[in-house]
Amino acid sequence: MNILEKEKKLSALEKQIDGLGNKKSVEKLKIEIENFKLNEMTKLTAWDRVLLARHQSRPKAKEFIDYLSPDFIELHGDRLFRDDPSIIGGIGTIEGNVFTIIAQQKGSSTEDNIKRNFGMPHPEGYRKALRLMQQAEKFKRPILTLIDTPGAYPGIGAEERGQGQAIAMNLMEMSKLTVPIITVIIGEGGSGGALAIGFANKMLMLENSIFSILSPEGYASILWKDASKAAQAAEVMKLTAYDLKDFQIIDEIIKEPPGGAHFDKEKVFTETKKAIVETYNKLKRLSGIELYYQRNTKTRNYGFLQRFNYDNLGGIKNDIHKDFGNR
Amino acid sequence: MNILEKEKKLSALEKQIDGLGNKKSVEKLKIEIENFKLNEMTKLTAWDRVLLARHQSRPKAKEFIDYLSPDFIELHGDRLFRDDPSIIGGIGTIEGNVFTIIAQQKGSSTEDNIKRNFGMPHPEGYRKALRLMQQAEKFKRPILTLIDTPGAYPGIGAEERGQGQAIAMNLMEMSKLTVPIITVIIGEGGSGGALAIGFANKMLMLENSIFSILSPEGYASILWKDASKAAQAAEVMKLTAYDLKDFQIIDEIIKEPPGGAHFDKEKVFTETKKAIVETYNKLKRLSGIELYYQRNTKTRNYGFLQRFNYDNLGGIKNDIHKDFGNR
Amino acid sequence: MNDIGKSISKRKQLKQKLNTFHEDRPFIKAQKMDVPKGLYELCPTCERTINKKTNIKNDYICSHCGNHFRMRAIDRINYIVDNDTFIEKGIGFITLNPLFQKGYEEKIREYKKNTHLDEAYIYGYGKINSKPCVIGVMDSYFLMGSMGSVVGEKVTKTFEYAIYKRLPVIIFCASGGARMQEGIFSLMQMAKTSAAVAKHSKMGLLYISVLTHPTTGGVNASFASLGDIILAEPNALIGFAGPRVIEQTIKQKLPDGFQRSEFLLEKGFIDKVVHRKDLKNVLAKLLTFHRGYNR
Amino acid sequence: MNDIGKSISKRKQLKQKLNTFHEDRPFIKAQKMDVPKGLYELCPTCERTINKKTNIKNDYICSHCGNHFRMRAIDRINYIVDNDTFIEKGIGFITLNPLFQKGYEEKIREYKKNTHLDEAYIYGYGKINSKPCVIGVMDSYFLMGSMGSVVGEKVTKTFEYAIYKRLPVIIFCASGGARMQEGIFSLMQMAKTSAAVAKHSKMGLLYISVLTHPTTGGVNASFASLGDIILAEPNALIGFAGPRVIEQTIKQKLPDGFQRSEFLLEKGFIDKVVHRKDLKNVLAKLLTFHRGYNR
Ligand SMILES: [Zn+2]
Ligand SMILES: [Zn+2]
Repeated sequence: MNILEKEKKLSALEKQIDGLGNKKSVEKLKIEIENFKLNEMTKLTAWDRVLLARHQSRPKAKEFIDYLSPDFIELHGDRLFRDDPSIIGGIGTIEGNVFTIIAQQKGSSTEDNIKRNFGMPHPEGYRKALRLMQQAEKFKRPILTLIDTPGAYPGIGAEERGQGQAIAMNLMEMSKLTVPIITVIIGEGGSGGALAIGFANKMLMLENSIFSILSPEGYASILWKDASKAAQAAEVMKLTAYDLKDFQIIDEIIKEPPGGAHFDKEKVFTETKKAIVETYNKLKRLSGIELYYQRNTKTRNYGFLQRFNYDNLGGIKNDIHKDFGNR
Repeated sequence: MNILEKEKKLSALEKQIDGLGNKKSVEKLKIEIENFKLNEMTKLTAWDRVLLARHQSRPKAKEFIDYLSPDFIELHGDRLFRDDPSIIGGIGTIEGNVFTIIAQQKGSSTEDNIKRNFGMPHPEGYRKALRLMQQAEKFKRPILTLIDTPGAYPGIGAEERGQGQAIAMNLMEMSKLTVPIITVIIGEGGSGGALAIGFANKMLMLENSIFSILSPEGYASILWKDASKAAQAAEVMKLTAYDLKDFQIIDEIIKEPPGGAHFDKEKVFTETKKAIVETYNKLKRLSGIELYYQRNTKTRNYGFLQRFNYDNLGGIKNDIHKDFGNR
Repeated sequence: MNDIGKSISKRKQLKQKLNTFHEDRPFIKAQKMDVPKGLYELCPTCERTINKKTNIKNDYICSHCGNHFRMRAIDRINYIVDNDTFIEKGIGFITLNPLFQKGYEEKIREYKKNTHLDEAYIYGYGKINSKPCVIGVMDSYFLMGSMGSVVGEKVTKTFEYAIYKRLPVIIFCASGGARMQEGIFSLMQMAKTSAAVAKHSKMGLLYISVLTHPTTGGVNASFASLGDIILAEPNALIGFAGPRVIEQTIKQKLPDGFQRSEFLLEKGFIDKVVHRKDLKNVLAKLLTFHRGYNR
Repeated sequence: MNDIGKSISKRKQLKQKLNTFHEDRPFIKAQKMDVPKGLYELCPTCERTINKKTNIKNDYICSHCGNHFRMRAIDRINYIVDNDTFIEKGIGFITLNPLFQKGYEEKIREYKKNTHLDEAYIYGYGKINSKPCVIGVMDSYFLMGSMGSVVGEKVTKTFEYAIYKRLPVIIFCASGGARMQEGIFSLMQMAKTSAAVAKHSKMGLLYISVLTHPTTGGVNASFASLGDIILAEPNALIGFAGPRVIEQTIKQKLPDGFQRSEFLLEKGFIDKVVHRKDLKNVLAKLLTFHRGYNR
């Protein structure tokens, strides 16, 4: 039973309450529900988290921004080609600190989803984000980015207008910034599309959000030639917040209520705000150059590999060379 | 008789030579031709110069580049939307000095003219120019720009993609550069389209090129509601090299042979090269910051206006205020 | 006073002069304009007749369709700047006639009388919801708000004054483009004003450009498009080439809404379209976001 | 040797070590590859049969249609770098299996044997027409030239070595994208390599990126697209999303030439499409244009 099925069972149980007249049996059912929530809906597989990260009712970036920064002013456009509605950008205060906020926005309805391209940015979205980040740099303003995207958009226009170049440019330019960059992955963190606004000093993740090189479906279909093995793929891909924390790819996990963020949005918003403010309070003590180095040092160390120490190898060196080919 | 009509007469006279058997009369006609050239084809009205600046046979930017920098490598694209063929950009050496060269290119044939959009850039052309100029800045390379355009392109795509913004951005960013920028107007220097690559330390002009806020036709039709008065407009607009030298808008005039540049291209190329190298040799003595200040000071002083010196006005001040309104 | 005393006093004077930076700074308050002649006018958008007095009271917004009428520079200042805070700067410029255009001087003189301005642009120090800034306003009633040498000079001085005072700049643009009558000098103002924006920006200072109907030509292709933040009033015509010239060139009619604020918002060139009623608050908020750094 | 002598010699050693920057720099010359098995192969463009030996002699360019075949990294180095000048850097990296993928280690071992490389990328010091530079080459025969931790690390070290030596970088890209088997670590190499380019660029040094068939995915969306100058071989597939994925998403066939070098040249993303025969000369010329400043 995956988490969505459990959610259905839960709501079925909750509906039963209405049908019961007996006070005692209501009481009993309520306890049963509570236990079900705590025991069943907290033990989540990686695939469960994938499902939650994509959940229709999961709070979207705009809701987060509304809570975090009630005075947020949205600013539009890349000043080059188009305003991309799948990325929201602007300025607002979070607990008195002015932030440049950039977020990937999935739609809240079918119509909105089409407008937002299901949260998949086009190159102009990345370029808008970059413009606003460079503006933040000019005004020495910290940057908050919220990630929620299935990934870059595999379409004609996106390729024609150079999405690869746009993502690369964002990564290069973000590496140069001297203001604090805080990233929170709030839902799906899909591939280069997510990373393009995620080159941060500190990367936080909601407990049931995911971050991966591609979708589990894509992974299964490429490596195993079978997209239906997505659930299996999710398990091996190490895409959950806990896995990524272990790998030191992310810095902090923001807890969610049992069943996922949509069960208590207010709580999730409060926790997220707390985590952002705490992180910012630590970062703001650093100078611009320290922030630059911190972000770059962290990134420099990404990787899982090994290297021979030649100085200690002595005679083995030659053997290795033989092994490695006829050089 | 305007210069084009004189040119026709000249070639008619030259054809007559073939028909003459008599050696003496050939000799006589040759002298007549020579006199016609020197006397008639050097006295040019402003409108004559407009016609020459637009002359079909006038050497185009590419021919200049081929002569100035035989090892020129053309580089393409704005890295955003499109490569604009109406602007050529690249790197090459001029007498051993590596230059970034940017030029507006009119077509040499009808087909080529359509490809080059008659030398009228789209926003992506200005953005390509800016990219290459910023690259020149990175590598501390001097910049040479050749201007030959009727102006910006009044079309849908050009407006949709923000040609106003693109021109403005070029002006702002060019003002910041710390490398020498030398501009040569080789034909038409039309409005913002020309200026967008012409914010230079030194501005040179071929003798029969023009530089103006809009075409004489446009001027006549806007101010006099009669486009046919273009020739008259040309006279009052002060668009010739000599007028602009008087106004200290340009720095130097490069002489052309009688009848215009197309009568002796080689000579024009040589003179142009000489002028560029001489100008560069002066500029290269300046440091980056000096170049920056020189360019900006020059620009700061553009304008033809007067201001009261209030300190010396005494009681007159109040009168003026009355004159100026009820403030 | 002895010689030494004189010398000290002279030096003091000199120092004071240097400090004031601008040769003059008369404290002149902008005043409410007179009601223009005629009681009624036609709204160009909904084509209904409107009482002019009502329209003025309604901040030049059509009560029927919400069309934003053009606003005179002085009205704009009264509308956007806190009462009694505006101090006009850089006055006393005189427009000359470099190309000896027949009738140009007379024209200018007439516009001066009719608009109570000495050119198509005024600027000064002022406060918006108590936030200090430098405010510049173009007046499209003055020769189409076209940019000649004086407008270019004053726009440049706007940024220079703001640099000196370390203040943000807000400019309300409204222009038909370049001042043809001043020829090449008008064109060169594009470079001059853009360079002024660059200098101001280099100091880390904020520049908000507000595009009102119409913002075209040389103004569009220079300082108007260079704001850190670019706002626009609804349905304002914004572009480099004028729509009529484009139609003549491409030989077809332009689609509805082409080159209008909302169109440019979609095309990525405008940060936000703001209704005139909200403008003051949005500007004040943006100024607050940029007062000093928060790290 | 007395104690003081020992100490000095130790310090000398230490200093030398610090100076050399990389822990190791074995001088290994790249060698011409063996002729692959089978005498003939099919040209994918013109579908004619070609003698492999002829093809190798012709620098892997189809003698019928000019199609540029993929080139092994070692062949590329032999082709582009002056004889006896290439010194490989940064060897000895070992690819690990962070996600415990079944069969991944075996796969890597096999590729190592077949390609004579230890990963899909090698780099080193070399000269092109006597101009010194740092050259990196991806090998698409090694697991599609995909970028995992080792490739990302070596690309990063390419730029670091070039910074240390104040040399330009030339990288020949050829990659199917990210190394799926290494999951998130592969993704993060995009940020890491892009940051390395930024550091190198900040020093005012030149980086030329040469895109060969195919350059897609994570490599396309990082260092491959960040060259000061971006060259491409003719008809190379270049893009972020693969054409098959796009076709599945938009449910229609892609036009001919989509995502090919010439297409991207027109779209403004490539500086120049260069035929393989001209590549060495163009690179040498560009290097000359950037050797020292001329002011
Ligand atoms: Zn109305
Ligand atoms: Zn073939």
